[in-house]
Amino acid sequence: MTSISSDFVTALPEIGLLAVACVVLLVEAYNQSRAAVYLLTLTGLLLTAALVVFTGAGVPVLAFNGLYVDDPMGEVLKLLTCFSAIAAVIYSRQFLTDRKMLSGDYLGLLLFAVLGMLVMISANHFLTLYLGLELLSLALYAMVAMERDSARATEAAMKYFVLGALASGLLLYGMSLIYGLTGSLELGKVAEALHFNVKSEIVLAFGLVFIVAGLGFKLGAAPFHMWAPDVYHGAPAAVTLFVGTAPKLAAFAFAMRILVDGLQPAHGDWQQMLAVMAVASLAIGNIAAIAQTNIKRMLAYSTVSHMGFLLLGMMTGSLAGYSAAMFYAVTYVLMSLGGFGMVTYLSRTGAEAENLDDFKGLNAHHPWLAAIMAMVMMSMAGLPPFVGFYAKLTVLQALVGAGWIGLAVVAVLFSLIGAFFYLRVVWLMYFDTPPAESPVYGQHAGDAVMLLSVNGLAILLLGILPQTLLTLCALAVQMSLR
Amino acid sequence: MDFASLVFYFLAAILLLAGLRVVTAKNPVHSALALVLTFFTAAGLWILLEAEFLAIALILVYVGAVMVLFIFVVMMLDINIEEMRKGFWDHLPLAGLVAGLMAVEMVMVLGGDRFGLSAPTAKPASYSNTRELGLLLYTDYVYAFELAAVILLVAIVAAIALTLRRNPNRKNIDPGWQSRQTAKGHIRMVNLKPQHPEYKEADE
Amino acid sequence: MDIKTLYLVVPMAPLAGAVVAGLFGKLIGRTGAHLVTILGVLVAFLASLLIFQDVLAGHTFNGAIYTWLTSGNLSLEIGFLIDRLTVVMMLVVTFVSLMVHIYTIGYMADDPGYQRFFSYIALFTFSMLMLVMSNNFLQLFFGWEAVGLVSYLLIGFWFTRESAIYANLKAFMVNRVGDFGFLLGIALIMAWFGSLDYQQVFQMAPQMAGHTISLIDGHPWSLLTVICVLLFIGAMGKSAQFPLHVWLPDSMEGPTPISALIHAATMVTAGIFMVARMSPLFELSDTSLSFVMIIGAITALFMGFLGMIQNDIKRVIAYSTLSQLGYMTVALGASAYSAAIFHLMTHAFFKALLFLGAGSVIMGMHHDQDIRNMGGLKKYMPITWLTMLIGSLALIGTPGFSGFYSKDSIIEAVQASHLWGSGFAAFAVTASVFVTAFYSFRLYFLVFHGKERFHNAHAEHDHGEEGDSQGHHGAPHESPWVVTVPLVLLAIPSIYAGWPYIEPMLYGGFFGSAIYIDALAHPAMAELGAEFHGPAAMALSALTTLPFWLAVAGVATAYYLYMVRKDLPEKIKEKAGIVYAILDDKYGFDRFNDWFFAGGARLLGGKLWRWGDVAAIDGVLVNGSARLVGQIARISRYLQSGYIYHYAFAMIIGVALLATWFV
Amino acid sequence: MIGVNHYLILGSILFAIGVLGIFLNRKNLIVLLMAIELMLLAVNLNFIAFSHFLNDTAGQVFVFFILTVAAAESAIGLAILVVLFRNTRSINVQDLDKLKG
Repeated sequence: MTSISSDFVTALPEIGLLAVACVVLLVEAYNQSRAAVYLLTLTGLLLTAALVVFTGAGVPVLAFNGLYVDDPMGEVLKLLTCFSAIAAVIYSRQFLTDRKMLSGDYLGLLLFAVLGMLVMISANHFLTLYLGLELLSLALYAMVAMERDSARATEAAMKYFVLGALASGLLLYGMSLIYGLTGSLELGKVAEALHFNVKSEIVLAFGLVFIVAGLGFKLGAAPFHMWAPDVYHGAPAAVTLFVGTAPKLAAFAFAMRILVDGLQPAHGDWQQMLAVMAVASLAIGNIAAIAQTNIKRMLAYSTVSHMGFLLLGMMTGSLAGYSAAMFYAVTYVLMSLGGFGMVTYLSRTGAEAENLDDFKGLNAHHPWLAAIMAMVMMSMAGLPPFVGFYAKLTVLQALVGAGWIGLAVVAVLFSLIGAFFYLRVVWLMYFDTPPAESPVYGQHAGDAVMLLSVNGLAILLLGILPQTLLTLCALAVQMSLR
Repeated sequence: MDFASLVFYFLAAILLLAGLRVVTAKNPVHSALALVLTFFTAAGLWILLEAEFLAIALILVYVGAVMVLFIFVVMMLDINIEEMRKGFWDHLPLAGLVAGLMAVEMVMVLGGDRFGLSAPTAKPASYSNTRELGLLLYTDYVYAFELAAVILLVAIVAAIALTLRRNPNRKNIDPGWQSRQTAKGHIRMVNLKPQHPEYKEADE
Repeated sequence: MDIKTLYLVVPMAPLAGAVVAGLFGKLIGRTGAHLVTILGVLVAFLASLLIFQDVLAGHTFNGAIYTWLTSGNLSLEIGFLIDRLTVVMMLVVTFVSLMVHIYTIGYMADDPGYQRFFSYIALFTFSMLMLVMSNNFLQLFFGWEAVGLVSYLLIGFWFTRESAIYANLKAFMVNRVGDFGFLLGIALIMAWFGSLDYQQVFQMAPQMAGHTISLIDGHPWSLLTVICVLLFIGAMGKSAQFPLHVWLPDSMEGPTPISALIHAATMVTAGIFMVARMSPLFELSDTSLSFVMIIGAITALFMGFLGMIQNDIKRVIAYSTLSQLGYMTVALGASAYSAAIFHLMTHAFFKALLFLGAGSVIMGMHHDQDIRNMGGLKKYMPITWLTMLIGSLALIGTPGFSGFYSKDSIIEAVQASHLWGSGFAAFAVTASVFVTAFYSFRLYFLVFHGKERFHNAHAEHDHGEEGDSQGHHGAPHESPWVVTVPLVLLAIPSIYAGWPYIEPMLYGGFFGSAIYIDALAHPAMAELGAEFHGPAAMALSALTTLPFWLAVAGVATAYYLYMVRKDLPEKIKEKAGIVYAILDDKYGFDRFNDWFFAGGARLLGGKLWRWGDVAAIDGVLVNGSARLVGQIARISRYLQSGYIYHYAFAMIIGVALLATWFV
Repeated sequence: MIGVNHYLILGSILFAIGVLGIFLNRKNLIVLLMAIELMLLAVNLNFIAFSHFLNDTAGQVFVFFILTVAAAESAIGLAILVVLFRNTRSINVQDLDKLKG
């Protein structure tokens, strides 16, 4: 083991982020300047991203007595997490300012949530996985409830909290059984112990069920998805934007760490569980979304179906499947940033542009925003030439490659059904007449529009030239597997 | 049956009864008190398992702090208990079925001796559970320890951000503001002249 | 210019027009929008002509233009396959599209969505060109979906009804069925051939001919048959073949130029083109050819019947289109691919002409589409009258007109075929000749001859729409030149496109290697070639064959019923009550869908829902498979009850199920 | 002699009681939070039992952190509860049904 000081160097991104978060809280306490905390938050996230690049090792490096691992997959995910958080903050600036929520409290919690994600991504131990998960979740519960006078937001927070606590309980129960079985909590050692000697297959499968359930909750996969529509709907749009994006990267990392790094020997068991969850998610997500009138809810169900796809990629247990799942996660975050970002950006004081009706005739007022939204929707539907199409294709390819043709057919069938509700949004924006009172307030937040444009064009560009990102994901996964 | 077994069954019985009471009591205050009892008996079981430090911590942290918080909230919120009683048992069949199913399944899987673990050898007399935990916490687990600290910080920040109301009519003073004040801007030198015309008007 | 660049110009010019008109529509105004898109399509048409000459000179091309990405041994690229089949399609698409663009200037003159509309039809042209020029399955699928999407947008162009969600969902779902089959077929090709490139797949196909796969244990099926049938299911969706035809008549809700461009000349023929393109695969599976032929025959005959009783001018032509698509499909089944493509080409001209003519009539009638309210329009709209007459004559196969050559070739090819089912197919296509002649001339007589009925009709009509009454009192009028010029330009090939081309296209080996026929197993075309002695001789000898006299009989019957004894149709309607009811009900397809899918949904929903809310079932009845999904969606909404304990319940049940299942 | 399975059975019954509490109690959110505490207690019991019988202190360390996190969790949960009560004047679980579908 290396000296403790080199451990601290390895964990510099987390340390830097923690320091910035504390400074944000202090500034809030003594200065209360909105601009200062806002800029400080963005700088802090950028700094963290820079530190991730700076400390990048290229090979997996363990630190803190095996609690922490720094590997290429983690670095890529951390980098994207930071960027996704930056985008979420910029999109929601106007929204938060209008509702007097842009404070050090909020941004501090946001930074702590990002810290939780980084911890999860770098975890190599049940303990750090759990602590990272809780750090993220606790901050998110509070952020959802941050609009204190909204009954809807607090209801959503309460549901999120109770169900989240239940899910943690399930996850911990599973961990305790695995611990009893292997005598270790460190993922690498767990895998080693399971590889050589499994004392009881039944207990292993039983523990796995609980772990997979906890995982399913975090990802929002059916039947553990039911919090998602309510929380996405009830939370203020800016929080939905945040909850719906970066944490999914962390959840993906979480799944990779626990299932692949730790429980790879039990692959046969969890593969089937993931398959069941994936099919259920695809079915419920795609079908329930059709009946929605609220776009946040609709996107929540769409998230459920996307997570089904991600799980399909993971369950193959092949390198191709893992990198396809990672590509899917990254793509999903990019598209969700666009979708929720648009909802947030279009919301005005006192009302949110959250109903599908609010998007009617958007093209007439804001053709460019409508075009971006159309690109996001078509990409989510999986239409070429957008990146969403390629994400689905790689997953299907990995599935077929692993011989799961039946599942691939099911996935295609459901995403064909699902295409309808995405296209409905496009249709509303272009063909419906806008309501008399336009819900869109056309704020002059140039930074957000610019970033939204970049976001939308990235969806198109990555769809035309997906090779780079795909190779990046494949390499990152390949270099990180042990 | 040796003494340790006797203690185990005694504590286990109380634990389960108290646990049932937690979820079935009509009055939430009773539930909270039953939960305190549950924690006490659990602490007793942990001592049987030679986890003395955690047993003490459970009582100090949980009974001492968390449960007080629970009871505080229960009493602070003005809740109509009569209303709460209605229809309580309606859901028992389904709930009991599911919980029973879970319990049966778990007992069936975990009941058999599938772990191949036997009772460990006794620790030497000089062994200190607290010392060992402390040593681990500050060396091998220092990263996790710091994370736990951050989580507590988040809890504080969140709790304050959610519940603290800055009442505009409050009378208390902001010490930060107070200590930043200087004479400049607060003291105005006024040259009073006895025969100022405005003074007269004000008097009238 | 480099010929490769020219290839790229063909699809890109309309795309550029679409982008400019779509994004900068407000900036360049209405005139700018139509100028830029027409210019784009014109350039594409001219480039296609140049490429046509180049291909005739023997230069074909097959290769990648741009590699999208490679992953493993799979490489996805954008490539063109330019051969004679492609180039014919390119010419047809760009020419019809050009005509429709010009026509649209007049037809959409008052529409607020003018620029948008031009942008879409140019975008459609681009997608269709990408489809026909593709050299691999992926790009084919891309074009396939893209034309579907644009057509979906265009059908919805005027859609403002309340029930729009479910109505659209229905059309969408029918096409999903087809696309699902198509995608499965492509997936099977990918899995077994390991490539999506046409050339590689075609080369490997003979080796695969013996392969079997067992979908159900113990019942091995020929791999190629499964693939071909699946691909053809895709074609059934897109080309509206029985029983996936239900969406096409509904799509007549869209503006008429769209009906002409998409639902007559181009998109619906994509399925025909695809099968012709896949001829090396289909040739290896007699079963799938029989399947194709029978589906086509059913469509050709029974959809024609439906055309006989429609009163909406566009719907008559829509059912006629279905029937003619059936003809093409039958030809494919009989291995007469060249005849199918030939009919596709001539049909594109005269059917586009008929649709545009119908549009002209509709404009002249101030947007009244009911043929019972017309009559005697010959006097008011001479150019439309003449061109519609030409179109109708071509459609019914008058010797000498373009339609005659293509249609008669198909009939003869089917008669020469020996596949299982060819007897029925031969009967169906022959009988259809009479039906076609009857409904075409019923339409013609009712619209252009006889009493002028529009005065009375409008008098009643005006009560409803007083705001528009001024226009209604005016007599019908001829359309402006932007409308009539395309009519005339389309009328020319409707007459002329058969005579000079039949010999090279069908018997002269024009298509060369683009179409593959196993001459030993399917000698129909070869037999025809032996009997063929030039177009003039064919026209003359036709006078002695059954189809010609059936056509004459059809026209005569129509004349008798609608010009001489106008009371008879009503009487027949009364006498043949059941037959008429069945036809009026469109064979009960929509009702069957309603009954089967919605009924099934109701049954399922009722079971699922009893512990929920019984009252809501009342809403379940009605509307077809679209409702089914919508209904399940609503049930699933119901499960999301809002109560934490239900959510926790779902989670615990999930855990319990997983545990019981896997432990 | 009491073996590890005795403790595991005890833990699983306690866990099931927690689950029962979540279903049974449809009126009071606070009791819901208490039921979750019971589940966590069951988990802790498992960990400590395993730690004891495996003769490995790591399990106890884990419990230490679970206790810490659970305390923080309760604080946030109660804070949300208080905010909710201010908004709706109710902590009835059945009243939390504005968000659904």
